[in-house]
Amino acid sequence: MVPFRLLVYPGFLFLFFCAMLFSWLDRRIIARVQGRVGPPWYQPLADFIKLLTKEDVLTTGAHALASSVLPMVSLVSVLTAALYVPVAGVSADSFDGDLIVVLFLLSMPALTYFLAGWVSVGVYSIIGGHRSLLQYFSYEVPFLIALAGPAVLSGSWRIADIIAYQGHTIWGALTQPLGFLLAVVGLIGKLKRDPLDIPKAKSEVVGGPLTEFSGRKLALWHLALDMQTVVGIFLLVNLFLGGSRFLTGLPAFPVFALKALGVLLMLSLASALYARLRIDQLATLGSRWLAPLALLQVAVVLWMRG
Amino acid sequence: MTKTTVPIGPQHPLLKEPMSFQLGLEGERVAESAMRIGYVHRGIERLCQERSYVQNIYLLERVCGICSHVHATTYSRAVEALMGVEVPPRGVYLRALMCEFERIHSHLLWLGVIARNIGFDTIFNYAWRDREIVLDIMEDLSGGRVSHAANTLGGSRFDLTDEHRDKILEQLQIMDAQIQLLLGAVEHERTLRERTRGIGKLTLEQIHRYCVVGPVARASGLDIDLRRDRHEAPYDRLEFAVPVHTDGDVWARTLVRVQEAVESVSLCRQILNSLPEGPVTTRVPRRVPAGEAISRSEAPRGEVIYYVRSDGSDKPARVKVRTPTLTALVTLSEQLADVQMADVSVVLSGVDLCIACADR
Amino acid sequence: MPFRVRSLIYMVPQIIRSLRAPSITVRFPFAPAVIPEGYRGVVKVHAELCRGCSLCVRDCPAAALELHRENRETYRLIYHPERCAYCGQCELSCNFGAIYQVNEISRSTLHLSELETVLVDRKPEEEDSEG
Amino acid sequence: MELVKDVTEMRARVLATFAEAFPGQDFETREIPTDDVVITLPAGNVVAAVGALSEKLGMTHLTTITGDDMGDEIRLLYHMWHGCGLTLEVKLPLTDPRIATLTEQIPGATMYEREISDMFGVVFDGHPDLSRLLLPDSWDGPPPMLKSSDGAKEDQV
Repeated sequence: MVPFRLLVYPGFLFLFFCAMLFSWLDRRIIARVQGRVGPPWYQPLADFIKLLTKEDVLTTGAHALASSVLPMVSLVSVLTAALYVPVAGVSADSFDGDLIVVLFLLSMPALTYFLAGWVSVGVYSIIGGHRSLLQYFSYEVPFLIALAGPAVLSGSWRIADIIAYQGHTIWGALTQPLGFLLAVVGLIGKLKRDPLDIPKAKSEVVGGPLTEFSGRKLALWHLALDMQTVVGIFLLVNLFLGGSRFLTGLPAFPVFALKALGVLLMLSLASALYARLRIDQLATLGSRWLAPLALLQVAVVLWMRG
Repeated sequence: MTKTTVPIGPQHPLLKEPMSFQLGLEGERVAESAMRIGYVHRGIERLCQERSYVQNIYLLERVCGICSHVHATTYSRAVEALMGVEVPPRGVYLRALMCEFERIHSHLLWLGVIARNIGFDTIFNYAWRDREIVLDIMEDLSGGRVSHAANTLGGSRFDLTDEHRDKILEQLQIMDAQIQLLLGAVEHERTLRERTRGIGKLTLEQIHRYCVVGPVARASGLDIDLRRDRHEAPYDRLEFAVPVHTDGDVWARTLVRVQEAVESVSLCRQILNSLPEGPVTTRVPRRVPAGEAISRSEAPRGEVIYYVRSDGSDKPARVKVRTPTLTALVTLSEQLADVQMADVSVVLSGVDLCIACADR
Repeated sequence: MPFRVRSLIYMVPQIIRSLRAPSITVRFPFAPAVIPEGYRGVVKVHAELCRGCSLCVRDCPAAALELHRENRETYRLIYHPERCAYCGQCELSCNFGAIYQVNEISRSTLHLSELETVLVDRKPEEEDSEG
Repeated sequence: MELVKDVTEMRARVLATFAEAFPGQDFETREIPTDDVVITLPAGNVVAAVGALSEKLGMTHLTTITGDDMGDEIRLLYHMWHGCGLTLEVKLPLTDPRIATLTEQIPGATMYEREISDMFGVVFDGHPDLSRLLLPDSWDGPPPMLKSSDGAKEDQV
């Protein structure tokens, strides 16, 4: 049972499938909003396979070992985090305090992203790396505080317990609407999606830290980012939208899938709605609005618990 | 703090045409900048001396890919002045009609480019989608989407029937609604405003010093528009406003351009409704008498000037082209001083760089 | 800076509207490409009207037309689509209405030389039969 | 900004200004289409003339500078605009053409002067940076717009 959960559902294969599906849906939604058609369903998979077959170029002066290890570290930490995030109530493993481990593992990709810029020596990579670190400090604090809300309310740092708590009360998004919104904003920052794609803004720093990567390594980076999207969305669904519970009697998986697609829709619309922020604007936004509001939300939660 | 040198160009996702910037960065702040152009210098002025007057129309149309018609028109006007030929009124109106379509097309294209550069793909797609309407009209009129070849010495190459005119008026109706949408977004959308406000500021005094023309000058409060100031046909009989703002930043330039596009839609409508009857061309002599002429017009990016000297043969002795982009390039080093790396893209797209124009 | 909710959600009605509108992308290879009627495409000639006066050759800005003349009756007018700027000046220059443009685009080939088209191949006996 | 309405007025005003600035000098003038007055000046007078124009008439808009190789001399045309056109014409010798720079009065002239120095080999004395503008840095032929030059060599295209 355990190898099946690790490798197939809700493990690697399922995540891979979701990563491709979500990336396609995301592109499709944005395209429709902008009056375009968007790519066919096999596009993300085709992109992935194409990148795997491309030549792997290493720039002069780049650290060979580090640049091949970093994308793997990023991917592995996302996959490890995925073990503890239940999909429709099923997770590969669970223990008391797994939320903290998941949060820690989900911030690993940001650090590897920064290091990727650092080891590949290009000017754009280094600037992009600096930016990703600055961005990390802006979104991570409000994101963590916002995610602490449901945990404090249910009195447990175990994701399964938080889902169960919402099951016999109501959704976290209804008790903490502000916290949910902040968590979505934080997730956008974490995934470096429009409008917070500051570290990889094409018109400013070409490709950011990944400018000098190509071939298999780039494919792994993209896969890690797509999987991070999936895990992040699943996490929000579990913590704020009550996991797979909706009305009693409805099957778990479709409900969970619908909620996940709902969060994805929010992310896609946000990237279609806004222009990219500047790094100092994001820092101001983070410290002046996001972090205080997140603290306010936690204070309200504490008051609610009495 | 250590300084990093960041190359922007000759090839960079930000630039649609090759030019090169070396930015000296202190952290994210631009401390110094050096510019180099000339990567697409094609020697058009020299080539003009080796081609006949007729052939030059098509060559000069290729100075710029976006405002091609206005170049050909300005050149034709200079040559017609040398020949002493007067273009029939219908021809003048049709030339102006094409110029105004081109202005809408150019400004929408620019809005798309700057939206893309600040990561606002929705506006980019909307602007380019709406620009397609104008391109279709122009293709329908002249047979070409970008190189219209709509000019000939002595008048216009295309003519309009009444039903054709009604069809265009219908399309302009759609265009009007779409442009209002974009104008609303520029005026009210918050992230777009935050990214462009206070960036690339030029004062009126700097505009005067660097002889800047066009929308960049009008966004800094210099009320200059050759269409109005030269009292030339047909603009002296049409009603239009010249949008002027005083902020001098990229946001003001955005507003000026989109408002100008709105004015141009109204101008197109007026031209179509008051089109005089008669022929569109007049016969011109094959030889051009010796002499010199200067012709100016307001291109989408500002004043275009042609100096043509003839020595009596069938080829011009000298054709000088001054494109508006060249004036804006000088101001870039001042605009780039002390901005953030992230704003370089906004500054560069804010002046509406047409590098092929500047290089010729 | 004052906080206004409208400025943050300004684009929402617009994108909902465009979600409902049809997409404007043309699926090119699968949908027919519509070339408008007035499109200036490749150059053709009414061979019987051509007098071989070479006005079109002289005015062509891209040197896409060539006239090889052996004597008054024998000449060939050759067209190079790869050089053509599709400006239509030849049509304007022709005094006999012989040369014209159609709304077709030039086909693609593997070798440039295959594009070369003989527009007029006039020989004396043809002239006789017509006259 | 008060604009001059027509060419005759422009000619009268400019000549009055010049009579004040350069007493006792005669200037050859001609009108060319469309709306332009050409006034021929000695090469040494351009800077002073532009200074007088901006001081007395408020004309600061230099549209461009045209270089023109006439075969026996190089002509520089300073095109200005203030409601209607004004062109200051200067003649320079073909060998060692030199003229004082305008960049102090009008910083916008920088690009135009660099272009002329590229294309015609004219040296602008006092220009802050007369480096290559349009030509490649490796260009070693004669200035390409001169009649004596036969354009770029094959490997420089």
